[in-house]
Order: sequence, then structure tokens, then C-alpha cells
Amino acid sequence: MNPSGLPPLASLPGPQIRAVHDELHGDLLELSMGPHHPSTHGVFRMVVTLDGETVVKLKPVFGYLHRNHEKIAEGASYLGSMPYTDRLDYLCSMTNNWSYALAVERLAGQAVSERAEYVRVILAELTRLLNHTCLAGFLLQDGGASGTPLMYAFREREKILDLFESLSGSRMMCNYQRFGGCRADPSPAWLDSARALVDGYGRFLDEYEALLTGNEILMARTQGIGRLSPQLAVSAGVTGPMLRAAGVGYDIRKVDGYGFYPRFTFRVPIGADGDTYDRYMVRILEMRESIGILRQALRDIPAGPILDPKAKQRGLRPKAGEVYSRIEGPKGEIGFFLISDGGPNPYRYRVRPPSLINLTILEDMCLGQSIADSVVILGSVDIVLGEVDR
Amino acid sequence: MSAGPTDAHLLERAPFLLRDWLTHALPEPLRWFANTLIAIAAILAIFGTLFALLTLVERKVLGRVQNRPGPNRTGWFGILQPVADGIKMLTKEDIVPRAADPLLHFLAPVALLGFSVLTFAVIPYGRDLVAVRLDAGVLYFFAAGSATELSIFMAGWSSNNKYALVAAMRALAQLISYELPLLLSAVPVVLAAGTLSAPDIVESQGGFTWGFVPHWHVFTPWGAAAFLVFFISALSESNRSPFDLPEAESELIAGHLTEYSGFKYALFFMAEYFGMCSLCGMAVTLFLGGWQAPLAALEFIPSYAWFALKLCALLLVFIWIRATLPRLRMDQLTRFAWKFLVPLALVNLAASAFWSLSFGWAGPMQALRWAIGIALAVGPFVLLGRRLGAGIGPRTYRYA
Amino acid sequence: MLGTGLLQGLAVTARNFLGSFYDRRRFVTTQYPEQRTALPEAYRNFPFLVCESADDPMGTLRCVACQICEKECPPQCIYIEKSKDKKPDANGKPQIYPAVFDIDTAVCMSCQICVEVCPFDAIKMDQVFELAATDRFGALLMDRHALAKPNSYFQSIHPTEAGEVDSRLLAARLAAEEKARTAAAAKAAPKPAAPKPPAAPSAEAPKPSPPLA
Amino acid sequence: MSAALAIVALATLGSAAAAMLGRSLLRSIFMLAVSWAGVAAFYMWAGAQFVAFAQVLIYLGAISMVALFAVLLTRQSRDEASPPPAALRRAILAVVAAAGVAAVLLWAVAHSPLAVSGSLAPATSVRQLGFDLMGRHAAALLVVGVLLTIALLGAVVLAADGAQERPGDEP
Repeated sequence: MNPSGLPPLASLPGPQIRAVHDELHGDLLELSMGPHHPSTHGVFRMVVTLDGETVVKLKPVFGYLHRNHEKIAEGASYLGSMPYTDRLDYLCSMTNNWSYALAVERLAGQAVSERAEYVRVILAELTRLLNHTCLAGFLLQDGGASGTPLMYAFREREKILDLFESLSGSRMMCNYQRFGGCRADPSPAWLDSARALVDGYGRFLDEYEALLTGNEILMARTQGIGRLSPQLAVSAGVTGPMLRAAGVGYDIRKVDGYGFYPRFTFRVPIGADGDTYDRYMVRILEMRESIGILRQALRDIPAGPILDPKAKQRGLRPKAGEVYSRIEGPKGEIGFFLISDGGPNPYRYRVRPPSLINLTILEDMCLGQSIADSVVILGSVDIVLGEVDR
Repeated sequence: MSAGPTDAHLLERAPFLLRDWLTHALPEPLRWFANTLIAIAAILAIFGTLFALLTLVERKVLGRVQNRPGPNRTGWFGILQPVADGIKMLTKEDIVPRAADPLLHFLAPVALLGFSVLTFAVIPYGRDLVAVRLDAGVLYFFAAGSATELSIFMAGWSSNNKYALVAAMRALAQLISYELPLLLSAVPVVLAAGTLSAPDIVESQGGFTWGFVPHWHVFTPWGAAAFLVFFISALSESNRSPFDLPEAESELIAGHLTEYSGFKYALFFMAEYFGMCSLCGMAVTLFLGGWQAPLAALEFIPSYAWFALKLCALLLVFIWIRATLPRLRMDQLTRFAWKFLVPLALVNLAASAFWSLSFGWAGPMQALRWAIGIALAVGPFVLLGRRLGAGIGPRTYRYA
Repeated sequence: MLGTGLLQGLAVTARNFLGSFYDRRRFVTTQYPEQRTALPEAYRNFPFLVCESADDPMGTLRCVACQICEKECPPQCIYIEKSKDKKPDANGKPQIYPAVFDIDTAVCMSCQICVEVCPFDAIKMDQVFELAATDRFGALLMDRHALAKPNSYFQSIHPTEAGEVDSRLLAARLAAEEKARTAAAAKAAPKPAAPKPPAAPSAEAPKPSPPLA
Repeated sequence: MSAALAIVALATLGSAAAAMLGRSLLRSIFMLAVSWAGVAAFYMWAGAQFVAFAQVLIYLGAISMVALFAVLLTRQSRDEASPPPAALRRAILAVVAAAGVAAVLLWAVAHSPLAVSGSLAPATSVRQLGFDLMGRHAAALLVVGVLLTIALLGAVVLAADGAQERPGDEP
């Protein structure tokens, strides 16, 4: 008996793991991809049943990154949960912050200063650029390109993160929005560097599309793969670029018109087939629209206070009531449902995670496709496990 | 081993002088044996260091393409990186899964490396600088190349891992379906050169027309098409970028290499790089005029230098393609081979037959000959390409 | 024709490969230990306690152990024990000081909420990120001696923010002294002008501006 | 040279025996491949390089693959590969049959007019071989080609049919 009290290895009966040959009786081979797998975007597991190369059954298993975010939020103050919202979709902390701040502002009935609304739109669109560029990079990484598109995407992402860092203090964990406005006022120098970045982004996108969009291998690997019908998308509650790629033109920036979006002119691209290529192209076109919004917002951002001075942050005790507010995050509709009982901490705190809800129909898209396709389809769904597991 | 060119200048005869200086004291039968040993040692040493450098150059080029420096911490420009990798591989524990088939698990890398090293024997590195002068050298090259498939399947099957099993199946299908276009694209060269022996093929590509256009096969219409097919098949035979399906990182982790670690893992990589070098060497020999100089004026540079230059150029293109292209799917890969490369190679066979039959045409007929040649090369490429990429194309999008 | 997209892609990678040798935009790596990128002024990492003078840090701590940051800190990584006695602070008023002030930097996620809620500007965000330690527990638990840093250091890392804080504190101190002077004058002069209504002095006494609530 | 020849002969026979006696079907195929390599070495020793390379290309490259696929697609289970003899009577019958086959083979080898002395390697070069194949034996070559193509098409049709009628056996 070795010190750890376990029986010595040699004494265990024969090979524990079932030899692969037995399973070959039936034609089906059960393969567990993840949670430790190079292309599952974090700790996500797909139990795939293969008939040769084609997927016969796919069971997504997640929960490995569950941190009990919502229960902790019930114990913490309203302000105390703000830094935790950065860790939901850790690629897009600014939009998570904004959605939470919007919910609390509606709950507590606080007004938001005009300059802060403009800054929030600018930061949300910058996050959309960052997220969609990374998506294209990850999609190609799953498709097998050895890192080149991903490195170009990260090069551009770093420029945007430098802007976030010089404004909020941290690249990814910004904790920047407050109830009634934003924490720090962007300096004119910051606005100029933001304008420079936005101007240069169009040229980067052209080079990126030259590398990817016309690439026959990418088109062969993604066109007609993982088709999503509009009816299934709507009934499954899919939102964001995946829904628009399936042909349903539903964009919360247009529907709700929150945060001065009606002041900016922009279009919402729609896909026709709803396959993986459409999901990729819709995101590329959305980036070009975001550049347009950013130019307009950066051109006519008004002066004025960044934070409404009367807005209460610390001991905020909103009156009893409940609110559900949502914004168009890069991955879809990210919403917060808060119930307040008048106390310093929320009675119920619920996050609507777009990644998780978009992920529920992964099996419908992967059935009948090959195992290599299921990896590319998972990549096109664009999930971040922080948001899926909360 | 031949006596070597007697008339050429010093640099050209340097390898032979060195060899003779080493073995002049030995009696006759022993000297032949010593010469062969020296040839083997030279090949292994040169291609061993080329393998080490290639791993470094690949990571540097990949880095530079991705706007980053690549390894530069070990040694001057990361020059000691291969040494560091080698030591790491040697000191890593060699784990053999308990349910694996120990004999086959051990034999797979050995067989793979053995067969891929065999192919170096017939490639002519310079004028009279070939290890074994076989008159069926090209056939020998492809025979040794085709035996590697067995060992990749052995590796995949014996490690008793599901990923490795799927990878072994893929490797079998891929290597067999790409061996056919590889051979078929080499046949026109044999038809044009009239011999299967590699040194004679290179000899037949000597000489220049109008003083500066060398007689390389790649500068003929059928030669260019055959070179393209050969190059794509070589990419696939050595499991390189668009076709690296057996060890597809994103879905099969490391494919048939999943259960290998330590020095066996390094052996697999050495075999892959040797395979890549030998296929590039054969491509240079068949199409790019082996050790022939591109310009008459540049004949003073020794022949083996030209071979090395062309080999490195082709290897860089291999790395460049790996840095850019995503991976094909299994059924697309086999469809691409059977419905695009094989018909293209067959039509190209007819084109090169026409080319060699119409050798006597002169004057205006020469232009007609070139026109027909180019038509026979480009026509099927466009037609088959359109049929292959039928459902695929750029799309336009409407806005809500 | 088949392959034009691939050639376009190859052209882009070739341009990047060549560009990386002469074009700064296509070679973005900074070799970290040798070259360092300039940290933006707003950059924040772990908090530190501000003390007025460098030579007697424990004596001149601004912190008055009001434990607001301890309550508000989301991951609860601050631990404070009040002192039994009082010591005069910058304005000369006797204040409680923290006998024990620990921050567990292994738990702290540098979210900067403690800086926001501190009414006395006693805790600010530092910019040091090279904090590798060999011991996972003891070395990362910073006590108040390790946390205290002089106001001059605060000036060096966050110049604009430090400027605002100092001007505000100065204004508050002047207001306090001026109020003390008027209060003393009011006490000294009530005999000759007793009937003057006492309301006047309180009206014009400037209320100390509420710190960032 | 005879020492090298002995080693190769031993390796060929040894691997052939291992192929027959081995328990695991897959391992016996690999041993068979080794024996084919031994036969190729014999051709090399006899000076017929073309046949040796053809042997490696065809047997080692293709036929071993076909054998692998055959085993993989039809294997029922691991232990049915070599069932032990059920009864003593079957064992005796097996030995008798084997002895008969061995006797016939040895008789044929003994009576065939082999050139006793190690004659010179046959002087047919690849070029001569080509002319013969295209000249005298062209008809035979075409017939063999057509035969193999039909066999290939038959296999594809069989495999394709197999796929449809296979019952949808959900596990």
C-alpha cells in the first residue's frame, strides 16, 4: 500500500480502459472532445458519436467554468457586482458593464449624462470590432490555418485594448461603467488616438478579407456547413450575428433604440443561407458598419460631465421592483434581470448569456456533418465559456 | 560512386577530392566500401543539419509572417533552438500506453524514418554526385516513398487511442489517393527524358535555347502542369499544410502522434522533414533541372550549390503555404485528388506525348506547337477547376 | 478560376513577411525584459496606502480605518483592525489609525472599487505588476508596512489624479483652518456684540465639500 | 555476400512464420509486409532491380493496404482470429493436409530444371523490358489492365451496395 493509501497500480485488474477494438463491433465510435481540447474555446466538452467521420450524435457538456456568479451577486452590493460582469464574456467587458449599468439605472431611475451615452456607444462598437476580428481568427484557427489570421486579429485587438487600458486602467477587466455614466472622462488625446485607430481599421479589414474571404479552401470548408434555418433560430432564442446570418434581421440597436443609436445611421447585414460562411461574412460586414458608427460618434461627441454627480454609487438602495434590460452585445442579446427588494443587494440577479443560448442548437447544426466540420461550426457559434457557465 | 568530373574546376571536384584523400590508402574492395560509407555519412549529416535548421527556419518564417520575431532567445538568432528541442526531446519521458501494442508502437517511427531516409539514395545532388546510380532510380524513389504509409497506419493503430485510430484511417486514404497523381505527374518527365535514372534526367535538362532559357522541364507547358500536380501531391504526401489531416490539431489533437512522446515523437518529425526534403529534391531533379545552372554565365558556381539553392527555395514555398492556408476536409481532400489531380495528370500525359512527338516542327509550326501545348495544359485546369468549385463562390449580402 | 483566392492569400502573407523587416507596423513585438512599453497613466494594479511623508510612513498614514473599503471590496481581500489610541492627522485632528491593514494580493483583482469608495483618498492604485513570489501564502499577504507608500510616489505614477486629490485636500484644509479661525473669533468676540444673531457665522462657514460619494 | 543472403532469407521465412502463427490479425499483416520486403531484397540480389522496386511499390505500398482494409472492414472480434483446434482428430487432419501440400511443393522444386550454377544476372534492361511489354506482350498487358479495372469497379459496386442495404442499426 503506497503512502497515498491507493492500491499499487500493478495490482489493478488488466487494462482498465476499454480497448478500442471492442467498440468497433458497432460502426459507431464514441469520441469525447474536451474539456481539455485545443479547439473548444475553453473548457467545453462535446461527446461526439461518429459513424466513420460523420457525426451521428453530439452531446455538449459544459459547466466546468461555473463560478456561481449570480448567487455571489445576490450577496454583494450593486456596485460590488460591476467588476464581476467583466468576467462574464471576458473578451467584451465593456458591453457587459454597459448592460448591467443600464439595468441598474432603469431599476433605480437614474438619468445618464449625454457625453457618457456617446462614450458608451464608442466603447461598445470598439468591443464589437475586437470580438468579430477575434472570431474570424479563431474560426480560421479551427479550420487549420496555423495561427496567421489569429495573429493579425490579435495585433489589431491589442491596439483597441491599449485604448481601453489608457481609459479604464485595465486591458480586459475594465470595470469602467457606473450607474449614471462612466468612471473616467476620455481625454482629447484619447479621442484622437481612437479616431486614428478607426481610420486605420478599414485598411486592415481590406487586407484581412483579401487573405480570407476569397480563399477557396475557407469557402469549401464553410459554405453549406452547419446550416441554421430561421425558424429553428427564432424558436431556439438565438440572437446576434448567428440570427442575422440565418436571415432574420433582428438587431436590438434598431429594435430598442437604446443609448442614442437612433442618432447614428448604420445598416444591419443579413445572411441568406445561415451556414458557417454567412456567419463569418455577417460579422465582417458588421465590423464595417461599426466603423461607420464610430466615425459618426467620435465626430460629434458633446462636452459635459461624464458621470451624473447626483447618481448614487456606493450605498445604492433602489426601490423594490424588477427590471430586464438588454443591449446588442457582439455575441448577441446580453441582458440583465434584476429584482430589488429595497435592500443594498439585489434579491435576484440573472444574466441572459447569448453564448449559452446560441450553443443549445449546436447538435442540430452538426448532425450529418463531419467531425472536422463540427469543430468549425463550434467556432462560428462564437462562444466564450465565461459567459456560458457564469 | 563514380570518379567524378575530371575537367571541371576545383570547387566542382571538391567533394571527390575530399573523398579520395580520405580513402586513397585503402585496398580496392575496402575502398569501395569506405566510399559508400562516406556517401551515407555525408547524406545523413547534411540532411540531419538541414532538418534541424528547417525546424528553426519554419518557426522564424512563420513568426515573421505573423509580425513577430520567432525564436530568438537561444543562441544568436535562435540558432541553438534545434539543439534545445533535441535535448528536450531526449530528456522527455517516453510514455507507452498500457493497452497499446508495444511491438508495433515501437516499430512505427523506426519504419517511417527508415523508408523516408532510403529515398535519399537516388537523388543526384551534383554532377556525378549521386549515392547510388540506379537505372530505375525514379521507380525506386516512389517505391520507398510508398512504404511509409504502412508505418503511419501502424503508429495510429497500435497506440490504441480513438483520435489516433481516426487519424490512421485518414492517413491511409490520403496517402494512397495522392500517390497516384504523384506518380502520374512523374511519368511525362520519364517519357520526355527517355530514362528512369535520375542523373540522366538531369543531364537531359542541360543546355540553353537563345542563350538564356534553360531546357528545364518546368519551362514547357506540360512540364509546368506536371510540376504543379507533383508539387500539390508532394504537399499531401508529406502531410503538409492544406493536407495535414492525419495530425489535424484542431480536431484530432495530434492524430497518429497523440500517444507518442519523447524521442519517438522527434523521430516522427524527423521522418516528416526528411520526406519533405526528399520530395522537394525529386521535384527539383524532375522539373527544375536538378543541379543545372539557370544561366550559361553562371556555370562556374558548383553544381551542388544550384541543387541546394533550388531545394531551399521549394522548402520555403512549403513553409509559406503552411503559414497561409487552412486545412481541407477529408472528403474534399480525396475528391480533390481523384476528380482534379488524377484527370489533370492523365491529360497532361497525353499533352507531353504530343509535345515529344511534335519535336520536329519548325518555324511557324513551333508557335502552333506551343499554342496546343498551353491549351492542353490550361484548358483542363480551368474546366476541372470550375466543376470542382461548382457550389462554392463569393456571395453578396442584403441589408435589413 | 480555381486558386486565385489562394494566391491572394499568399500575396498577403508575403507582404507581411517582407514588411516585418522594414515596416514598424508589421513587426509589433516588444522584447519584454529588454524593451518595455510605457504604461498608460491610468494603468492600475494592486492598491497601496498613501502616507504624507516618506520618513515616517506609519505615523502619517491618511487612512483612518473607517473600514468602508473592507465592506465594499467585492472579493473581501482587505482586513483592518482599528487602533485603540488616536494620533493627530495632517489637519492636526486626532484620528484613529489602522493597527492592522492587510491586503491579500492573491485574492485582490485590482478592480479599484476601494479607491472609489474611500472618503479620505487614503488608498490608491499602484502600477507595479512584477510581483512574482516564491511563497504562495505569506509573500502575497501584504501588511500595512508593505502597502504604505509616500504621496510623492503617488505624484510620480498618477500625476493628474494626484494633482486633483492634493488640491482638494488643500482646499479642505484651508476651509477647516478658516472655519477654526472664525469659530475662535466668534468665541472671542461674542461679549461686545452678543446681541448679533448667532446665525450669521454658521451660514457662511463653508461646508467641507462632500468627498466623491 | 552469402552471409547477407542468409540473413535476408532468415528474415523472410521468420516473418512469414510469425505472420501465420501470430495471434493478432493486424500484427500478422505487418509481418507479412516484412516478408514481402524480404522477397524484394531477393530480387535486388538477383539483379532484377525493376522487379524489386515494382515489388516494393505494389506489395508493400498497395496490397498491404488492401489487406489492412479487408481486415478492418470485416473483422468480427479479436479472439476469433485463430481458434485453437477443437479436437485431436482435427489437429491430425490438419497435419496430414499440410504434409501433403509440402510434399507436392518439394516434388515440383526438385524436378524443375533450375540452372545449378549461379548464372549471370539476366541482361534485360528497363528499356528492353519496355519494348517487350509494348511489343510482343502488348495484348497480354491490355487484358490484364482491363481485368484489374473491372475488378476495381466490381469492388466499388459491392462496397456501394453494402452501404445501402446495411440496416440502420442504431446502437
